[in-house]
Amino acid sequence: MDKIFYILAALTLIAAFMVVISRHPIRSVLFLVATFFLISAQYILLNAQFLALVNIIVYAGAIMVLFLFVIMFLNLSRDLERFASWMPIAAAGISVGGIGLLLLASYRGAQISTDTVGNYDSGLVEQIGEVLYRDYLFPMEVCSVLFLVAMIGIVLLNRKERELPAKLPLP
Amino acid sequence: MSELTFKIIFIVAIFGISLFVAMYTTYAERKLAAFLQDRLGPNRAGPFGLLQPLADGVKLFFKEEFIPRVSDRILFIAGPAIFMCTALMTSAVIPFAPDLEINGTTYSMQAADLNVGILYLFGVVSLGVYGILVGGWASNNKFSLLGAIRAASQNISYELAMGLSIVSLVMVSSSLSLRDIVDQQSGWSWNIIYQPLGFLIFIVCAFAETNRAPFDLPECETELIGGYHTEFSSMKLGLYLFAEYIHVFISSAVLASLYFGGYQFPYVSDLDPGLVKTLLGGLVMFAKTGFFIFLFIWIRWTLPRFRYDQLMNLGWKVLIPLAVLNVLITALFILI
Amino acid sequence: MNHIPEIIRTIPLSHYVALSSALFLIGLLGVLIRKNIIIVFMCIEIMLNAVNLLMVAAASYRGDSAGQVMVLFTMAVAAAEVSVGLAIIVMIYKNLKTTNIDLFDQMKG
Amino acid sequence: MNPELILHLILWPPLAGFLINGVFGARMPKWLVSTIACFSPLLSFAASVAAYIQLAGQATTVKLYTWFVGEGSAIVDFSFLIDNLSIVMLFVVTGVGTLIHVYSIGYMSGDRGFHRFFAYLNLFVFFMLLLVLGSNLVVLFAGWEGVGLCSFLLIGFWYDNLEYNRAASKAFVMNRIGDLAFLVAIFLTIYTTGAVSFADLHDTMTNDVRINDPAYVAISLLFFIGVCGKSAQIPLFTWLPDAMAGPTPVSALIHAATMVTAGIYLIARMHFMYDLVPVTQLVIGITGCLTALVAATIALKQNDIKKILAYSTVSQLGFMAVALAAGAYITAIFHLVTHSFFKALLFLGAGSVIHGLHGEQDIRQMGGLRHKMRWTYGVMLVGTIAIAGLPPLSGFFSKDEILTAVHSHNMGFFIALALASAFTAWYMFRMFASVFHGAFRGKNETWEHVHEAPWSMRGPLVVLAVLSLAGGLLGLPAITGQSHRLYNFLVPAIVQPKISASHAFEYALWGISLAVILTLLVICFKRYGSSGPSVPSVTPSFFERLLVNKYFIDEIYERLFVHPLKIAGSWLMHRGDYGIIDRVVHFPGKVVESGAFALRNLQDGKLSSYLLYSVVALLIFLTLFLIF
Repeated sequence: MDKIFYILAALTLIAAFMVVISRHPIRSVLFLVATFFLISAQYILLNAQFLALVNIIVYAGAIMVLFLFVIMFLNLSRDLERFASWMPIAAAGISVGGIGLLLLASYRGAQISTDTVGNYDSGLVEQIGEVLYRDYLFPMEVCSVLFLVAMIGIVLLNRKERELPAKLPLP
Repeated sequence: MSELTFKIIFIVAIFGISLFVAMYTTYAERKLAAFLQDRLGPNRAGPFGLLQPLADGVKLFFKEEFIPRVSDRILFIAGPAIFMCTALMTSAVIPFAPDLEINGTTYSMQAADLNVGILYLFGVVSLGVYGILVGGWASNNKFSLLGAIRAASQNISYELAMGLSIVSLVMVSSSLSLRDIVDQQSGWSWNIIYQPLGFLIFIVCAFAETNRAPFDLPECETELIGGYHTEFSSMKLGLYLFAEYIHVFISSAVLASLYFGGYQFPYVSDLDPGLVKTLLGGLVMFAKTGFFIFLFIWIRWTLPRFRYDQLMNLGWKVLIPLAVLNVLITALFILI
Repeated sequence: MNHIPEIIRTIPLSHYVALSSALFLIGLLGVLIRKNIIIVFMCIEIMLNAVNLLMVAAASYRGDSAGQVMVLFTMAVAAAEVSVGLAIIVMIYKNLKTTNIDLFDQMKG
Repeated sequence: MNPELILHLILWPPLAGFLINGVFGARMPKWLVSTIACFSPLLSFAASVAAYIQLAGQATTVKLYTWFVGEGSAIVDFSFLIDNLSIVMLFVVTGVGTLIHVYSIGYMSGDRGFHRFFAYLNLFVFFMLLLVLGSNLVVLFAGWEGVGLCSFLLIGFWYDNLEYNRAASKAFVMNRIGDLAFLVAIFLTIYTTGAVSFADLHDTMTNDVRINDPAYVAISLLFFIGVCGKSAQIPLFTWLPDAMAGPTPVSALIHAATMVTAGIYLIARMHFMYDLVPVTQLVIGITGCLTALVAATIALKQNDIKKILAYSTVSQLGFMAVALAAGAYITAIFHLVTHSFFKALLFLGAGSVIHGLHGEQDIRQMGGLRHKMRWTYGVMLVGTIAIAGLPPLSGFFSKDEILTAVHSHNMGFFIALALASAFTAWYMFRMFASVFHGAFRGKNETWEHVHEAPWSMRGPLVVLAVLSLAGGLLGLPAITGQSHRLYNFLVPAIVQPKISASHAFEYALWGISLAVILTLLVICFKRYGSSGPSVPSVTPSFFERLLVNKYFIDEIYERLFVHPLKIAGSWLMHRGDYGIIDRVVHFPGKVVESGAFALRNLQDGKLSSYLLYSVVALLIFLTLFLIF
């Protein structure tokens, strides 16, 4: 049964990798949606059902639709993008490899405790709600303010500039 | 019969029922439309034209498979598939009947009793947009793209009001599990009594989410020819059309479960758990669902189509404020 | 549904760490080698999700809901960030008629 | 009233006036600006009267706070000394100051910088009060520098005239030379005595009497160089005539009545030290005599009404310096007071004339003004007689006292001063006759518009005329049988024997001077009364050329100091500054610049590059995090 995890993990990584290497933006988006689905599945495995569904609703249902929207709107599919030339790719490869090595090194050095606490309900909506509204009420309010600000910002960003009259009326 | 086997059988059954209901919804739609327009409707295939849906299906299967040359082939095929899948996935959390107890084992008449069932409903419904968007975009057709974008923005907009109306429902029932919500409404104590405004908002949103008239702008023939499925033919078109009817069925079922007590009915609720109760409950559930399907069809053939800006105005400027107001009122009542 | 997690518990947490690290690196790679800014943006989302995954795993193993609440906040902020970011991208596209990140060369101080 | 309150009332109103007028003046109506400007010194004057009533005869020190503790043990307080000497100076500063403020309302009424002018004037009064009241050398120096600043600001008041700006800079630079010496003197004082307040210095120096102690000689000489700068003694006097570029009230207040006498005040304040150093006294005496003579002779041939008065001021300051050299400190102060009366009167009168003639300053273009400017004529007559030294006006008594004191001290000085006072009478009568008598020599349309000054100007003139008339009553000589009031008043502050001479000498002096002055009066009126100053002859004699060109002192300075300095400066600029210092200074800059140019390529404005940089930075930080 624990094979599920490894299968899902492999699929997740493949999907994520496909996001990176797909030359077609729409395919990238769809692979990303798949990635999110797989990650949600991981959440369900971890008994974090609430977060799994929130992940789907927020990322797959809202954020990715926005991406899809923008890509379709800008009609970017016309020109299939060429990747960066070899220099940036080499730089990127080196830096990513470096960070990977570092992560590996720190992972070797880290003491990851293997003992688990038997609270299976920590991912349930009641538990999360309690913690959220008891300990993290203020950050949540701040989040709502953040959304308000983001909303206003977007409206302002995309507001059409009021056009000036071509000629000033003569007095 | 192990639980898993039962689950598999049950899921297959639900799929079958969904498809069957959807199939005959098309029949009902045409019959009712004919009735409302003082016609006869389909009456050739079988008695009263009852075999008409089958005939339609066969016709669609044998039509020419046409994929435009300039389209994105994979996505063009993926679009209707995604749409159909998401439509069918929705039924997983709907409790169709009371639990059945035979020989001490309990058989749940529900594919999955998620404790966050409503969220699941939401997630899957919001995914339905992908089917439309992908299909519409892959057609590489102006009208399809416009239809797809209309559908997507319509769905997203109305999801908000829908979510808010459900928030107040959840506040009343204090559970996200559909099973719990249905169980709470035994007898006559249906949620419609506590949430009349929420119900109204929900049903309007349900019409918009299913892209049904009067909100069927994404496929508005007069403006966009056929909307997102302009370029589709054969069974791919069939999937789109069919999925829409499945959406109607599921929406009706959800409406029945959330606001009209699902399988709960006076007398039925008081029965002891058992085969009788399960059967009666299922009957009640399907009766209520049938009523809502009828409502869907009735409204489609009665009301004229909205204009797109009217639709958006209704969604953002009327329904969302109303839903927020509803949440506030509910909170007030809960406090008192 | 509690029997699935119990089986999953046989998997050490370190495997989750490895998975999310790999996911993070893939996202990072995408950020660096892709030229379409929207894809870059999406790769950033992958990185965010990698972090989220690790956090959920840790929270789940520790039986502490606070970690999941944090993930909730991450998602909220990500949603706001994406909406603003996409709005900016659309504006840039309107002005420059491109989404090629190499052509965004007007950020000189 | 307690002394601290009195002090606050004296000191702060002018500063407040400066702040109000300086900050808000541009937006306030003129009547409000002038009211504030005139009332602030008036308030100080009233407070000075209160100080006179309450505190006369006792030296009161008011300490506000400890300013800083100097090297060693010299504690420098921000404290003030009100004794009889400062009270006399207070009266001069605030009294004459107030009158000149009132006068300025009329004189400056048409000027764009009206509020600026009054703000500067108030600031000047404040610094002057700081100077006069300071109980130690440091506070005094603060005031000293402040008045220098105000002098600079006011000389260059009409800043759109380049010539005026040059004059302002010249004054400032020359004062700097003196101020440097002053500062070194303060350091030396602190170094040798460890004290900085006058009371402590007095105690130290009178306890330990060392005549011609080298340290004291050095200090006193350095102080005297400072005095030379501020009080326009040879060799640092050339700035004062040029300072006439400022508005006339400024010349009256700063460059005649108050600021230039600060040096005299300083030496009077430090008299206990100068008593100990006869060498310095001799130097002061010689310098003073030379100054008095040189300036008086230059004034003989000047044609600019204000320049004549400026040289006259220099000359009179020389008189005071000689009096100081003779140990007659009170006499010097007496002359300072009377001089402030009549010289302010003369300047203001000259201002009235200039005002009436719309800016004409050349006495060759004047004449016969007594018909049109009766008031000015009257007050100028009083002033001229006072400075010329006819009894019983104030100038007569003070100058007579100086001569008496010098006579018993050093015969050479006496002769020089007698000569100088004869010259004084000559150039004053020459000026007076040329301006007011005879026929008008300017343009006809100017004559048409000649008018008497408004009352705001006439009022102060009349008050000053009365003071000039009666100022001598402060210090009547012994032969009149009256007591010397100023002497009696100042003796607690300045310890000094009474000046006395034989009656025969006194009468002889009076008689001779009266005879000489009257003779000069007659000659002058005959010579200049009708035709004004003569046109320079075609072949001027050597002396004439010398006098007209002010002994070529400016030119000599130009050759002797400025030119070599310029050459050395430009050499240093090219070789030293550009060649060495700039290279040294620019080297790190060049390194940074070239490094920045190299690094600049990193900031190419490309989003993709920035993303890469941030990842690299992450890499680096992670590495560091891992290592440490």
